[in-house]
Amino acid sequence: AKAEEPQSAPAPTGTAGRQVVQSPTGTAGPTCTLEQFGGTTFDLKTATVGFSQSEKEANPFRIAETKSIKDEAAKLGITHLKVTNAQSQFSKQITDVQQLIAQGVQLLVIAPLNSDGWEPVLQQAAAKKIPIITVDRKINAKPCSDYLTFIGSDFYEQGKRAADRMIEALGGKGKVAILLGAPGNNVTTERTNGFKDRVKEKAPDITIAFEQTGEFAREKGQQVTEQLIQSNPDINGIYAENDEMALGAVTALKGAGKEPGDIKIVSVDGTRSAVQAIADGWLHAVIESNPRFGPLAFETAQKFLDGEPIPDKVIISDRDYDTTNAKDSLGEAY
Amino acid sequence: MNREQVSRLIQQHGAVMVLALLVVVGSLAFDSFATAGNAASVVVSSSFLAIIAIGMTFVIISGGIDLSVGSLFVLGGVLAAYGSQYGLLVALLLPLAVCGVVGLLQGLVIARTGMAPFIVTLAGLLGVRGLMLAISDEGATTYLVEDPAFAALGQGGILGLTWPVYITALLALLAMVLLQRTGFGQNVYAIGGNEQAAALMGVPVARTKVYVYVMSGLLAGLAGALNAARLSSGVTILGIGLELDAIAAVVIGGTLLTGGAGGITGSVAGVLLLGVIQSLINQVGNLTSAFQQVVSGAFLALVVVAQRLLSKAQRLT
Amino acid sequence: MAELTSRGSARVAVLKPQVYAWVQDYGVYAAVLVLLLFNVLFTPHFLDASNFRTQLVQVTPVVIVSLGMALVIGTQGIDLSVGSVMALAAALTVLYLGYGWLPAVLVAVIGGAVVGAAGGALVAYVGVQPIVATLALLVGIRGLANVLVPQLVEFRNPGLIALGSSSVAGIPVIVIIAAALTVIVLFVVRRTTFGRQVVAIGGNRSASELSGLPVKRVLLTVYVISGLLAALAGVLATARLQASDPTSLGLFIELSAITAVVVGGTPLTGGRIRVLSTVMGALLMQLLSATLIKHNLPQSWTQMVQAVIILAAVYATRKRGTR
Amino acid sequence: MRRTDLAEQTDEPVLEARGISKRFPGVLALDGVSLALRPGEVHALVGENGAGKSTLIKVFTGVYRPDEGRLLYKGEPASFGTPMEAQRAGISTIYQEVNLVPMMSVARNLLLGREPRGRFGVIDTAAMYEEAERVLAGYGVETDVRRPLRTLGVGAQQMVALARAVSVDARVVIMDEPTSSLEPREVETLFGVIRRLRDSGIAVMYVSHRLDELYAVCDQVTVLRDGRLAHTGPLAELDRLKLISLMLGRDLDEVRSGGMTRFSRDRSSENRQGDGTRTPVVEARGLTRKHVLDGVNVSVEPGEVVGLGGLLGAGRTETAKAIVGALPLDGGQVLVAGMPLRGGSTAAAIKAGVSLLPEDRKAEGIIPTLSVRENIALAALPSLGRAGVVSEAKIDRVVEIFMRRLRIKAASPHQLVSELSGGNQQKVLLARWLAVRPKALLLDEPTRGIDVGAKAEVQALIDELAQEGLGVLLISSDLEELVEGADRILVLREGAVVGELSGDEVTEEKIMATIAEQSDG
Ligand SMILES: Nc1ncnc2c1ncn2[C@@H]1O[C@H](COP(=O)(O)OP(=O)(O)OP(=O)(O)O)[C@@H](O)[C@H]1O
Ligand SMILES: Nc1ncnc2c1ncn2[C@@H]1O[C@H](COP(=O)(O)OP(=O)(O)OP(=O)(O)O)[C@@H](O)[C@H]1O
Ligand SMILES: [Mg+2]
Ligand SMILES: [Mg+2]
Repeated sequence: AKAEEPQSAPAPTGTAGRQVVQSPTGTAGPTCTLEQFGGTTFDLKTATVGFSQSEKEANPFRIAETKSIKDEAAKLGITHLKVTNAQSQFSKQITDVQQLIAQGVQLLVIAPLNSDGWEPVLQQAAAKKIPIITVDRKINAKPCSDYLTFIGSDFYEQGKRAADRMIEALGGKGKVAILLGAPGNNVTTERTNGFKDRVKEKAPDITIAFEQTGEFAREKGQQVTEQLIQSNPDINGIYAENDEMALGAVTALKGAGKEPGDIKIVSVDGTRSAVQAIADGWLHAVIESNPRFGPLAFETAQKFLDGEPIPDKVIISDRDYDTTNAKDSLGEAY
Repeated sequence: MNREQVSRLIQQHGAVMVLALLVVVGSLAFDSFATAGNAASVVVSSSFLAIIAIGMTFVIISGGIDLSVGSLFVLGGVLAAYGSQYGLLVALLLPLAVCGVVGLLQGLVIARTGMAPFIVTLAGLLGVRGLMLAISDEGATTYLVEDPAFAALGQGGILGLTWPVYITALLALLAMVLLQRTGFGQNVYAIGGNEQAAALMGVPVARTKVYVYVMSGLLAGLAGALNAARLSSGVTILGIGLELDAIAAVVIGGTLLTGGAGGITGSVAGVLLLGVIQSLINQVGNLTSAFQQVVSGAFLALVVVAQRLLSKAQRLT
Repeated sequence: MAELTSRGSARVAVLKPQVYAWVQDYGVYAAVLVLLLFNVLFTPHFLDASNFRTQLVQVTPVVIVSLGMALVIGTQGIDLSVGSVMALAAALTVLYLGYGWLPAVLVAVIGGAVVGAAGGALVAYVGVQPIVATLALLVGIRGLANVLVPQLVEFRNPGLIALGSSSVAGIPVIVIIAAALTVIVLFVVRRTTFGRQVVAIGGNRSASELSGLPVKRVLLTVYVISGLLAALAGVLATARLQASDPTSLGLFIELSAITAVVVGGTPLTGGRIRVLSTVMGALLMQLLSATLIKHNLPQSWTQMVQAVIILAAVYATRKRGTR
Repeated sequence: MRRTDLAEQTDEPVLEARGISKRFPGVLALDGVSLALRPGEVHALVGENGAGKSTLIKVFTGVYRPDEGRLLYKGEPASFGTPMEAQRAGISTIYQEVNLVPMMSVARNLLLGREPRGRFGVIDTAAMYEEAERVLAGYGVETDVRRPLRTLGVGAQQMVALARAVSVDARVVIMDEPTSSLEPREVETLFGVIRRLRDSGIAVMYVSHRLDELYAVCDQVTVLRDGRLAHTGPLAELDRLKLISLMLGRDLDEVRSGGMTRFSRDRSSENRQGDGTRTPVVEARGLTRKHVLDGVNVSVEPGEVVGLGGLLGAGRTETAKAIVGALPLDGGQVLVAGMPLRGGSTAAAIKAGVSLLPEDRKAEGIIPTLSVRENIALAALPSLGRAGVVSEAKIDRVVEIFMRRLRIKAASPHQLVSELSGGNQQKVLLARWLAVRPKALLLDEPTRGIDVGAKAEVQALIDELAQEGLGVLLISSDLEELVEGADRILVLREGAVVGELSGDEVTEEKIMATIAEQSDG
């Protein structure tokens, strides 16, 4: 096979895009120690560690996430890392984790597909005192007992910040359309609520004229946008709940002969193509959602095993990309 | 025992054999495969699909197909979780009632208008998921199971297996008797084998069809409810593509999609096969998600071919 | 005996098949008209040329896939692998784009044909039931596509982009391609020996075998054609998206295609193929989803309405038995 | 006790039709037909193919609703919504096309709906198989009742259907061409059953195209022509010729003059006899298949008509199927015009010029979803076009020719074949095979369900084809047809050739004798 030679993009620099904990709020709240949790310590290097990924590693976020976990494990010399992938089927993820437990893992890192419905897993893990660190999405349960802690972004917050960018772009008034994520998905719900609440509170003159699901996929985003701009030519802004849909929207706008900036687009994730699109003037701003959980996850685990107190939730600080920083940040985007 | 009987036996139990084979291979290949814990996780997680597959078996033997089961499974779960705030009984009856009614409607449409089951239940698949989204605020609301007794039904158990497993086993037994040893069962085979002839032989075709779809609906709802009890919440993102798994399991089990032949044992074996395949993939533990799909696709093809050849070889000699 | 026949035919009004056909098709055409009317009345900017262009462009992949699906269903089969084949085609296209877009497209289409051949072989020669044979491919080929191209890849090849976005006389190229394919398939079904053999096999396989039809070869060919068309659809969708997305391209399109075929009045029991009304069926479903999106209905409503419309349309086109 | 209480019955009709009309798209299948069926009588229903017999029966049993007219059952107006209701009420029917479930076991087919129950009202399988074996034995079918029905021959299946219908506790038994593929032996069994029914006061309606059968068992006769009632009354009052003239609607001497011609009797036997010098068009050597065929040798020379005789299950159908490669073989070889034929491929056989008209019209013959036209053209398609594109004109011509030649009665060439009457479907299949102009034609029950007029036509046709040098292998349950049609007859038994009759040995007696002596020996 011989593909096109890739667009030249600056290679990620050393610690580029490494997750940073929000300060001071990021680790606020109660903490948890080994004896509170009631487990016994062990050596991470020789331990069997399980990582349960929720979706196929087929979009930048999941690829970066799994990669960073694997890389970090390798870096720390953790030899027994078992990785499962639920292919977006929640029942399968439950089974996956149960089978990881059956294989005798001592530490579980889970990227949950859904926040609820973890009862069976939590019970089994608790019985064996296996600490669970959930990354990127929360599990609705008791930290430090049902599970150990959560590391990730605040999706509601991301929605709010996207709203701020949209308000600023439209000068506080206009018609906005939302490209929703997959229905029923926690991320969709929170990014939607965050956005809407903020708009209601900050810019009553902005009306949300249109919200349809683009299922987090580029093609769907394109198709929905084509219908949208056809029947609502007066739309001023589009809020896409992930970059893929935003870029789909861009293709649609190009196809309809629109110029960059005619319609203001704000999205969440911070993939390289999206940042590039900002540089090209098609996207107004992108709220990052950083998938590189490896270092923080294992760092937290190590702290915990060393008996130090660890926070019951670690909220990382996501940056924004916009015209001011897009070009220089390309290397750090994933 | 003559060759038709042998071939039938094999065709219906080919899946069982392949299953046995796979388990042996798995145990030899991975020492953590044949462990009680792993076996339990396979059986427990398979039990819900198995319940659905039982209903699907009846439908397919009757010459039909039911694509709505995946959606009914989710709906059942959401309703059960919602109902659980009013106690165990509601938590069970609400989903059964609604899913039963959906099955009834589908059955009536299919039996009365002669529209293709595939398309009618495809509409069911869409409509029911829509209904589920409607009652869960577009999937944003996840009802939590309030009633401890109901939760226990999904999580409690004995001998390392949870109640749903035993319920499944019981249902499977009942289904076998129903299929092989009752007039209803005979009618199902008859209309699947030759609907027109069945009618002329005095089989109540329409009624039998309706029953079959009601049954499928009820079982899908029950599976959903039990699963909600297990997860102690009505998760809204479940069951996409579940109908295909169920159909695959039933067909791998030796039931003909053209209807008129097949059995419960095969279907259950088929479900376990799918479970074991997944478990084996997890045992490997470091395949990329894409590669996992390639493997399970290849496995699936391998299994159906093996099952097919087994029964073919018997027929010709 | 001449006198006998004449007496016979005197008592029976001679009916042309077109009459039956029209009665059968009426449902879809009517439904499409109703939907158009509704939109003209209640949807802003519906009559703009750009709108019709949008709808036609969006329906293209489904139309092309349903053409193949119609043939497969005509043989009493079914092909669930089409969506994954589209994904594979998308993957292959970018992988070989380095050689120029035409060779890449060629490779992609061949790839689709090969997958079709695999499914066809399982069905025709091994005797596996179509739904499982193609289900295995549905799972496996999507995986393969992702193995080849793990994540979405954008491309800049002007030729391919032009294929997806340029128009001739205001009509998008991909729409023209779809129309051409429709005509070809229509011809194959109506006027060729192969077409007749396809429906004969669907109508009664053992009778066809005893009549010396090359049953296995025909079956194989039908699945190859389906794979080929699916791949083509994948290529066009990719060209239009200006990116190759094996992850989500063509997800669940098999259901849309089957719906289009059945809504068009082709029975899933085989033995009969209605090409034009299949295209109509696809158009109906496209118009429907467009209407629901434009009117900004929530997902829940969208799906319930779709369910009702499908039922209504199929009910109208269903075959009535004599009693 | 049944016998006595029915014996007291008056002569009131148990089942009566008054002015029944039934219209199908394009056809008036029944046109004001009235008919009365009395207890203890055997009532023949006759008429040409497409006259409306089956339709009338289906109206009686609630398969079709009449457009006009009414039914009376036991004196009261009745209209059965479904066959089930009719059956419940005591009308049980054997339909023209064997209507059982092929994939279910013989026993389950036989007893569907009234399986013996064990504890908890659950079916007692052991008892079921036992009863099935017992019942079938009474009809001369010795077979493993656990086998799927489809593994039985059409003949055997017909016997099962018969046993099923009769063993229902019925007041009226309707049989639509029950003997169309039965042997003299089975036919006798059947007549025994019919007489038993009649004596116990049950009314029997009997449809058949075999006139001698009618005279053997029937008391009353009703003749339908083009959906109208042509005659009804005691059968004794009509002789064969009169009956035929009524059916065909032509006057007596016209019928006498040519209507009845079967095979041309004056046969210059020298040029028709296989004298072993010419290479056979088709020759089968040692065809062998476990449990079905063992070492069958058949050879047919150009212009020769070879008959296959034997009882049900003798393996004649299997022989024919094996020759065209439709039946996987364990051993043996087929030569066409001296050239060995690739086994297992019907296409190859047909290309080489050997075609089989299958016995099972419904399962292996017609393509129900296609029109008469498409069905006729099917096998000849490759020759009816150029470069894979069919020529509608050519097709139309061929179809036109054969529809006339075989007097196929259809609303139009475009009517669905599944809507044709049984006999007309059979003619369509014949047409399909004649259209490919084969060198050798294997006919398995070619005149099954075809009316006297058409039967004569077909038989004449077979002769004609033979004269033109075609080799014919004729399988027929109708011994008379076999004897008059064939130059040479091979008698099969349990899958082996047990005797060959040629020249003036070719008589019904001889055949029966050969079979019999073998059975004793
Ligand atoms: N379902 C149907 N649709 C349309 N026409 C039909 C249908 N069934 C029967 N017919 C027509 O009705 C007429 C009578 O058919 P019927 O089967 O009763 O003839 P029959 O007397 O049984 O002939 P045979 O001796 O060949 O069985 C025929 O012309 C046939 O084409
Ligand atoms: N009366 C019977 N009892 C038991 N088995 C039978 C009977 N008749 C047929 N069979 C089974 O069905 C198979 C095929 O029978 P079939 O009737 O086709 O043979 P055949 O010689 O062609 O008879 P015919 O052509 O007269 O129907 C036989 O191999 C036999 O096993
Ligand atoms: Mg008839
Ligand atoms: Mg036979």
